[in-house]
Parts: sequence; C-alpha cells; structure tokens
Amino acid sequence: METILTEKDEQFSFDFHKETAEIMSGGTDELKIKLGEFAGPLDLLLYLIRQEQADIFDIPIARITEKYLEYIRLMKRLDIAVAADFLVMAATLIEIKSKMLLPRDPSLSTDEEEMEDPRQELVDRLLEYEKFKSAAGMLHERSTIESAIFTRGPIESDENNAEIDASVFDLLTVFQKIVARHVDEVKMEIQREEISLADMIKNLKARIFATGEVNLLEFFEEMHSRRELVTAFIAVLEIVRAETVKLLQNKTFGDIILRKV
Amino acid sequence: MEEAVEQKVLRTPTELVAIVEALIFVADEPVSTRVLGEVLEEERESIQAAIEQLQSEYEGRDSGLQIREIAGGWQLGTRTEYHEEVRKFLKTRPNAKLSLASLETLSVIAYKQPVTVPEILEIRGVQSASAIKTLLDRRLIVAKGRKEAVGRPMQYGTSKDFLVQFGLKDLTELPSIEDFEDLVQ
Amino acid sequence: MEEAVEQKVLRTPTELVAIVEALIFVADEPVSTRVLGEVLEEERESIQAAIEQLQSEYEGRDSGLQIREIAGGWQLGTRTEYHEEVRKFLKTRPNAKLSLASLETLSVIAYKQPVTVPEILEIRGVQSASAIKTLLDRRLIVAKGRKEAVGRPMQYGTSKDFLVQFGLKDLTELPSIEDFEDLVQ
Repeated sequence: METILTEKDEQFSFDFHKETAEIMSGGTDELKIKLGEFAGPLDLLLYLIRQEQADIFDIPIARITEKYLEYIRLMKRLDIAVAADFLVMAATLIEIKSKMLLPRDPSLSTDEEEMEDPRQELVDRLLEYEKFKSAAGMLHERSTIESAIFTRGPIESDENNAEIDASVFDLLTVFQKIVARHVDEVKMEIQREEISLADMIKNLKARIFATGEVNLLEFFEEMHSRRELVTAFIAVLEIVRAETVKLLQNKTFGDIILRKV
Repeated sequence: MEEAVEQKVLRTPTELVAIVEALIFVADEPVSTRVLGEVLEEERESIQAAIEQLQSEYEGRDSGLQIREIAGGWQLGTRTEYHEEVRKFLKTRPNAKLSLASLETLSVIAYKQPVTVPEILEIRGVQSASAIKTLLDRRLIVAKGRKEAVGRPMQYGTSKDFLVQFGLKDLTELPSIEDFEDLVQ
Repeated sequence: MEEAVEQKVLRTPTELVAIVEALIFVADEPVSTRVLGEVLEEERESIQAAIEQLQSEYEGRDSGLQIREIAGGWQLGTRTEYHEEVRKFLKTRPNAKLSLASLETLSVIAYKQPVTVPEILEIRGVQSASAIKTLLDRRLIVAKGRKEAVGRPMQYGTSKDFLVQFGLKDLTELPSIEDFEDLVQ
C-alpha cells in the first residue's frame, strides 16, 4: 500500500509485467495490492476472480461480490475517492447475486429449459475487456523497445494532415489559449494611452522617409485597438494627400504599399 | 518521351544505394519507397533493392545504426542495445510511461477506431476522460470526425505518432485482437 | 578511484565504433573527441581510433554519408557528390510545420469565420500579416469578400483544403469546447 494512485496520475511509471506479477503473487488472505492501481471495475473484478482461483465462466457471484464490496470499503476507509464506475459495478454484482437467489419460475422451466444465466452479460464484458487489457500489455512492451531507438529529430506529423502537422485538437487548444490570453490583454488595453493623429502622421512619415516604403497591411496590423486603427487610416489618407507619397498595389487584393515618390 | 529518357540520370546500383542512404538520412521523418522512387525517377523495384542492400550493409558491419521500416516509410535510427549510452549523451530520461488506464484506453482506440468516448466506456467499464486527454496531448490519438449518432459524438483514432512510438509499419501490423483471446482463461 | 575503475564498462573495439557512430548520429551539432571520451569514459586515443575506423568504413563501402571533422568536432553528413539529389528531395518535402503564430491565426479564423485582419489582431493581440500570408499561400484560408464596415476590410475563412488537411467533412465537425469539456475537467 505504498503507492496510492488515481487514474489521473500519468507521471507514475511502472513495469507493466512486473506490477501485474506482483499483484498476482500477493497472498489470498491479505489484500496485498497497491490500491488504486486497478484501471477500472472490470480490472478489479478480474483480479478478484483470479485471486479466488474461480472459473470466469462460472463465477461464484456471492463470494466475488463480497470481496468486491470489501475492496470498495477498504478504499473508502483509506479515503480514496471511489469512482462512480466502481459503484455502478457493485450495484450490478448485487443485482446479479439477487437474481441468482430467486427461485425459478416453475411455469417457465418446463418449456424454457435453458434459462439465461444472469451472469452471462458480465462474463461477456469481462472476456471482451480482458482482450484489450492484454493488448495494452503488448503496446506497453512495444513502446519500451521503441523508446530505446533514437532518430534525428522528432516526428510530429499525423497521417491526416501530414502537410500541416497539427490536429483539430491543436486548433481548439490554441484557440482556447488565445481567448484566455485575450482576456488579460483587454485589461491591459484600458491603461494604454492612445496615440494622437498628429503623432501618428509624424511616425508614419518618418518611417516612409527612412525606409522608402511601408506595407499598409503591416502598418495597420501594428495598431492595438479599433480607435488606433481609424487614426492610422486617417493618417495614411492625410499623408497621401499632402506629401510626395504614392499608394501602390501590384495586383488585385495584393499588399498595398506606401512609397516615397 | 524520348527526351525524358535521355534526361534520365544513369546511376550504378552502388550509387543508388548511396543516394538512398543520403536521402533517408536527411529526411526528418520516415520516407516511403514511393517518394524515393519519384524523386530519383527510379523504379520501385530498384529502390527496394537498394534499401535491402543498405540494410544488410548496416547489419554486416555491426553498425550503431539501423534502417527500419516504420509508419509507412524507411528511417535511420540507433540500435536499441546502445540506448544507455545515447541517453547518457543526450542527457535524456526515458519518456514518462503511460499509465495502465491510458494504455488500456489506447488499446481500445487502436482496435476499435474510429471510436467514441461512450463506446470506450462500455468496453473499459470506467470513464476514460483523463486518459483520452493524455493521449491527445501526447499526440498518440487524433479526433476523427463525428459519429452520425445522437449527439454527434467525436470519434477518435490513432495517429502517425502512434505508429512511430510503437514501432509499427502500419495498423495491419497490430496483432489481431482475437489473438489475445487465447490468453484469456 | 578504484571504484571508478571497477565500474568502467568493458567494450570491444567494434562496440565502441558502433556507439561512437550512434552518438555522432543523434547529436545535433559536431561532437568533439573530448566530449565523446567523457560520456563514454574512454581514453582519447580509443575514441580517435574508433572515429578513424568509422571513417574508413564509410569510405570503403561507398556510403552516401561521411564522417567529417568540422568546427572542432565530428559530424555525419551527406556526401557532396549527391547534393543535387538531396536538394531535389528536400524541395519536395512540404514545409510541414506551421508556426505557432500561423496555427493561432488559423484557429481564430476557423472558429470566428468570416473574420477580418483587425478582428484577428484584436483576438490574438499581435499582428498576423505574415501568418495570414502563409495560410493563404498554403491554401488553408481564402478571402471571403469585404466586410461592410469602415475601410471595408477583407474577411477570411477556411478553405476546402483546410477541411481535407484536417480530415473534416464539414465545419460542423470542428471540435467545440464542449467536446473536450469533460476531458479537461
């Protein structure tokens, strides 16, 4: 019981095979298990069935239910948050147990010789689940081998978008970050002093005469607010009207350049 | 057409092997036989032969490197037996391993893709939200559009990074899920 | 000191050559003999011998690669005679990575379309001119007419290529915050 983990704890590293072996070799008289290490209620159930050396196709439901509830109680006693899914499974087990205690309806038993076993659905789920659990072990093994091979530079692209190397998840994540950042920026915006039209004209003029030309789109993009943008726009009109400056556009929808004549 | 034939570069097999080696080396991700053939204007068979030659050369001289087929292409990588020295040199620690929950979720996604969150819950019997988040963050899975069902839930599948990190040529290289049935008693 | 001697790893000369090759390969800049010696706890002479052995192996098998001494260290590089093929190959590789600026701009356009440059600026808080140019060049976004506002600024939206490249059937397939809400918790 040295390590107590929750599903969220992704930093935790473990040896898939070793840990499983350790749990398996634990005494039956004592719950010598690392609590919380079960990946879910089905995982726990499989463990208990193995520990009881029971047949998965003929689960001793009363005994397993008792063990399962014992484990849940132990978790609670240790203040481990019992996930709702574990409780759902507890309810399922109790339901199956009570169904099995019910005497068979004598009127049915005659024509319906093979009554559906109340455990059947659970067995199917366990068998299906265990396949994926084994596959998880295989994946673990593969990744261990792969992590020992190094290449030049990491590979970060995805099959769907080999050309842009980003997924829709990235888009959303990035967008959320911008929105969060934007909230902060707006707060800063209020304190920023707005530039006057005279200063705007002076700055723009200085830039045109220093560099020969200014890309209009880039200039507008430097503006921090709608009002600044309007000021910048008027400044451009003013300069084109009054100074020896030309507006150039090489192609339709192309960048507009302010150039010194 | 004739002109094209005339322009075609004549290379000896040895030269082709060398060039293929150079291209696999400079690429920052696995290069497919098809791409190599297109760039070098060579037949698929010649490229394939060159790669095989290259592989046996690397084997034969006990190189510290190997040519591997991965994620649909060829890549040069270090040999596993020297990982300790490489790690020491790069001062890297092994990646944080995936938790049991994440591995299980990944295996369900790998075998059932495209698959939705409720479908994963059904198989695992437990909510997998944080595991899915981890797998997305580590780029092992990607969203694969919505399912035409009530609520149009998002579907997930494995990424190319998944193939790379698990050393798979492609998804068909995954052992069949039914193969794991034998292990279940 | 004695302890250090005991701990020293024993390697055959062949192994040392392989390890040196692996380290030079993974390094992102030339590695000096001194650094190699320190990491591997080997004598300078042994490292030097390993590198010479490596060089002659690369020479001997007419490799497409060569071990060069550059800027005080050793580096693996392609052979100059194949520069044409290498250049041609690298040119065919799409410039895969979108910068964070471009990705941010794209996400704003995807979620807020149609959107103007000043509006993107307002959301991102930085100018996006070059990002927009990149996205237009890569056909991920398209102009969607002018907005009926002061200056009639151009509005942008995502293109059909955007859908194709992100594997989306249509824009409704874009994940919404809600899709990931239960993942983030």
